[in-house]
Amino acid sequence: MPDWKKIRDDFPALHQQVNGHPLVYLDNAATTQRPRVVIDTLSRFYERDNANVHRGLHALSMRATDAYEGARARVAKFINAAAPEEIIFTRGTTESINLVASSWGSANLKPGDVILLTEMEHHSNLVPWQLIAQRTGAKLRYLPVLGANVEGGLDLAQLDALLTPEVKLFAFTHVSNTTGTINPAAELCAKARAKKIVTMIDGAQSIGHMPVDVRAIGCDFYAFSGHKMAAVTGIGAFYGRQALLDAMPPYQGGGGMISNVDFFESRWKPTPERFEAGTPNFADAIALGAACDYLDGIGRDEIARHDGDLARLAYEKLSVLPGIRLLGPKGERGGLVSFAFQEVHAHDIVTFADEDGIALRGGHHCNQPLMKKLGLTGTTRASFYVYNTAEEIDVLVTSLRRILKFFAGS
Amino acid sequence: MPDWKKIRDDFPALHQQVNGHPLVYLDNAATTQRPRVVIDTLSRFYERDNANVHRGLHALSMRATDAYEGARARVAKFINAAAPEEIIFTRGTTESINLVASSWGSANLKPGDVILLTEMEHHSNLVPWQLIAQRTGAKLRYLPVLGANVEGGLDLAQLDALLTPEVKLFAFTHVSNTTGTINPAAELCAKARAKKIVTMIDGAQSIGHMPVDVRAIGCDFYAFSGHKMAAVTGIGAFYGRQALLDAMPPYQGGGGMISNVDFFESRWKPTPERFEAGTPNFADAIALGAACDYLDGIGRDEIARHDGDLARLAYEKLSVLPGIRLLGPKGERGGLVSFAFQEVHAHDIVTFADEDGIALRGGHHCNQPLMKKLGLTGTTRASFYVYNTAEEIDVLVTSLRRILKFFAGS
Amino acid sequence: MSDLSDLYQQVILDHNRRPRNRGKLPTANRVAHGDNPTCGDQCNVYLRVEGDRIAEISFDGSGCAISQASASLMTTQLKGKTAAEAGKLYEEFHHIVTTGEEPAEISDLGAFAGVHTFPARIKCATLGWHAALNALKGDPAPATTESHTD
Amino acid sequence: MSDLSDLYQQVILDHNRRPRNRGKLPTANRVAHGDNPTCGDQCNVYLRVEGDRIAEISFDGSGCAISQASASLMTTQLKGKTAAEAGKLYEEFHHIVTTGEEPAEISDLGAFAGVHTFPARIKCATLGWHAALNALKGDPAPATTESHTD
Ligand SMILES: Cc1ncc(COP(=O)(O)O)c(C=O)c1O
Ligand SMILES: Cc1ncc(COP(=O)(O)O)c(C=O)c1O
Repeated sequence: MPDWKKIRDDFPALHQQVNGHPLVYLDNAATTQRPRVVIDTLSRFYERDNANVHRGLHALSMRATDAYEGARARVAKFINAAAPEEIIFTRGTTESINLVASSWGSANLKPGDVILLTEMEHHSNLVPWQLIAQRTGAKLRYLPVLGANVEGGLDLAQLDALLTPEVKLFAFTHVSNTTGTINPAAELCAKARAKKIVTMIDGAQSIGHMPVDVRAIGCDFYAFSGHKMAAVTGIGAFYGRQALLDAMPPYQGGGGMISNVDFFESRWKPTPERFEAGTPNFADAIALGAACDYLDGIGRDEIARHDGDLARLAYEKLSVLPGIRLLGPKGERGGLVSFAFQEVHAHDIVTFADEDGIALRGGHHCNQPLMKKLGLTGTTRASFYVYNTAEEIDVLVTSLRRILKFFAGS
Repeated sequence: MPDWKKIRDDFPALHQQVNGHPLVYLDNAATTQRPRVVIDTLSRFYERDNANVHRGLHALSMRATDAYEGARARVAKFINAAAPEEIIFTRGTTESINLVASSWGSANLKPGDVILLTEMEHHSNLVPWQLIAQRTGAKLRYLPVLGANVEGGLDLAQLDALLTPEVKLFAFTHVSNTTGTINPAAELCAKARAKKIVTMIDGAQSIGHMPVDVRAIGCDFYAFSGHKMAAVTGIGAFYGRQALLDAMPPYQGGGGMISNVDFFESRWKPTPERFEAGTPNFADAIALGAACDYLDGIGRDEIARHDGDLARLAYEKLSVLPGIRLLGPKGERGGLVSFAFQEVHAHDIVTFADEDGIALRGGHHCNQPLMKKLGLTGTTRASFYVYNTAEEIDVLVTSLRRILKFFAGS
Repeated sequence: MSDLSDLYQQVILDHNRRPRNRGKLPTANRVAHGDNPTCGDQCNVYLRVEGDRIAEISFDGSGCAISQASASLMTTQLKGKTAAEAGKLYEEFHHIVTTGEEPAEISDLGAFAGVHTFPARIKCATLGWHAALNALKGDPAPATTESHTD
Repeated sequence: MSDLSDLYQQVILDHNRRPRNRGKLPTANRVAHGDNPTCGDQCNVYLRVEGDRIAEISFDGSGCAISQASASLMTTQLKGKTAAEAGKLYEEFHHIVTTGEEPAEISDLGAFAGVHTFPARIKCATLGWHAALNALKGDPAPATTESHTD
């Protein structure tokens, strides 16, 4: 068993007072905190090895290149990709999905083709597909979620019927950032693969919270963000199966991704360079590698259990509050709970909780269509990570009781 | 006069030995080093204020949002933009140019239109235009550079004739990363503006080295990278004139850039949010703000003089080496020199210089078409920044003499 | 809790719990929609303008207590006003929520003075007003609190 | 300077200064182009293959001393060899430049053992070989040192 108390000490930002109370940081689905070792990896890199990567033959540049390509290999191992070349560094999940939608989409989609999404997608796994659909004449189709007051999971019974021959790609989230639902990724990919449909998984909410093995899942693309897995902002990546990447045109053009440039045409390097135009964010990529080490040091099975346990505990303790509506499944779930009250708006809750030092997120969670479908204008979300405790859930429940009383009683 | 010796002490990475010699870092055009205050701003942010920006109503999120938007305002002031909303954060120069080429280009270019570039552009200000030209049917045209053995500057006499009615956009670099030429940006923009041609400036090599006032220059877009101006990797920005930005479609889709999302269509937020899909790289943006403070603390006039003086001194001292060919103008120039020998290839020079602790860059500098035009396969480049000294130039010259002797003599 | 009681004053809680003039206005001849994309708050304002005066006004939508109470209170204040008077009142209100200064004359608008210590909430307080002013101008574009002039 | 003298051995400097078999081969029946996009190094290899043997071979291009000397030395080694023998020789050479181990039999190829302490230069040393092997296979695509198998 990991020493969770000691783990908490690894995160400097947690040890502060907010509005006179110890900080209770429950906004991890938006971004996690970063452990000392990640912050220090970054500073140390800038203090010792900083130089531009590639095309550099001096000592610092070679050190930086080795560290950067080492981080790529580390990330590949983290998700069990077949080779480092299958990892493309990006700014995060959103850029990863835009890159795939634009590059794969422009080469593979034509009028009449269908992109299958689900009704629980984050705007980042929805708007990029709207944009490429407009550009190519392809159409969007949605796998529905089960309606209000049921679990809010995917209506899997409808999937077979929706995977028609026009469907060229199926994109879905591994874990919902709004309901906490964990989708059966391997099963969904198997169904799509059987029909030669390309699959793209939004791993923003899974990557830092559970073991992820892209080959066991059997997906073609898997996107994620560093800042949601104890690493830093500005860096993320996606996995792409080599054969697909090799056939994809570049996304951005510029230094580092070409093998030959003439005034009127250029030839591209192979992956991963083809998709990383310009100076890459090598320092933050190296910090991402350090975060992989850190999380594997704890053990991702352990993290999944820890975060899931806290979410289930929170679900249970919150469920007794008067008038609460809890989203997502009661049992197995990702490390977050999301809830709404008829009488008190999520933003008022967040403002009140902040007065008690509790960091929550309220609103549509970049999930407007799902909110509309569930008949909600927003929810309040508490999301957990390795450093959160059962006591913090009690603090949350006490604060919520006080808020409800304020709005009901006065 | 700034205390240059004290400034050198601000940069931790410089104070190390490489291959048994004190590091002489002359690869600043590739990336600069970062001062302690920038590195510390980043660590401190992660240790204290880290939370996702926007849509957040708790204390850390509000602090992070204020710091991020504060950085935007700081960058706006740094280049004298009219408003913070005219600053869009990106990964760097390359992404900035890709964003403008794709977004502005897709909305404004049609078959028969012409994009005017120059023959001295970095691949990052060339390939994005090739890509959008392919997509829209527009054509590329080039303002020539003066040929071999002359200064390698732009052939300005040809500009008027090339600015024909078909030209919709004129993109050029402010300072060449290969020859050190400083282009007369305001003059070029005035000529274009008189013909209602949109202008885009690649400021990668100017931003950290001289005062930049986008309104005095009169450009429509101005792109740059943080890592070349004493800030960190993964962050950069571009300036866009409000009226142009308002009329541009989004580039990437996702969280944070929409005002309303439905399953089949979305509405966009105004600038700058429209162009910043997903979680922005807020921490590195805040470090970029700190770099602006740091550079203005020294004074950009002073930096321009310092770097230019070193480059001119280097030009003079190198010019006596047997068989050397020096690129770019003899007098006024940006803070770099680039040179070639018939007998010794640039990569061999870089490898030998590294043995003496000197960091140089050799090759085509992402400038292949210019190399071909000048009849070169590559050059060796020494590029300077605030911490470099005249003594370091002597170390370079001594090392080069030794290298020439090794290859000639043995 | 002192700042919070300043923010959520009795007037606000009361308007939030029992909003005035809430619902569609069947006789409306002007409508405008406002949204705060940052929060997801929505607000429709319905006006019946007669001559240059607001004869009737109502609102609906969803959002936090601040935005709902502000829209509710606004409807009580704007009824019978001309466009010019409405604009002036908004300026006064904007001054209150951004500076925290109480209004010169005694007015329920003063209840929103506490908003100024919560800058993230200013957009909530002004959402309904933006929509109403747009409706008065006959501007068909949805009002958004992300406009540059806010 | 000891590492550098290991890298730039006499054999290499000599081939760099006086390259063997440099220039186009008018009688060539196989040609391949190689480039190292990271460095900008370029190399063309020209072959006249008779039966299954390399009857004649030459190269041209531009690049650092390592890449030019390696291509030059390669031409002297490949002349008269079959494709299978050439492949084996390349394997041996690749082993030398990546491990620094001297070849079993005495050979000028051993001069490139110093390359292994400069990993960034391995691609320079193998550029000409990649092109030659491609030419032998009759592969029309330009060889690039960025291939995944390197
Ligand atoms: C003139 C010029 N333009 C563009 C770039 C690209 O900048 P970045 O790699 O930071 O995107 C560079 C630097 O490599 C440059 O020197
Ligand atoms: C499910 C999901 N997908 C995508 C994203 C977007 O991630 P990012 O903002 O890091 O690009 C998020 C987080 O906001 C998310 O929760």
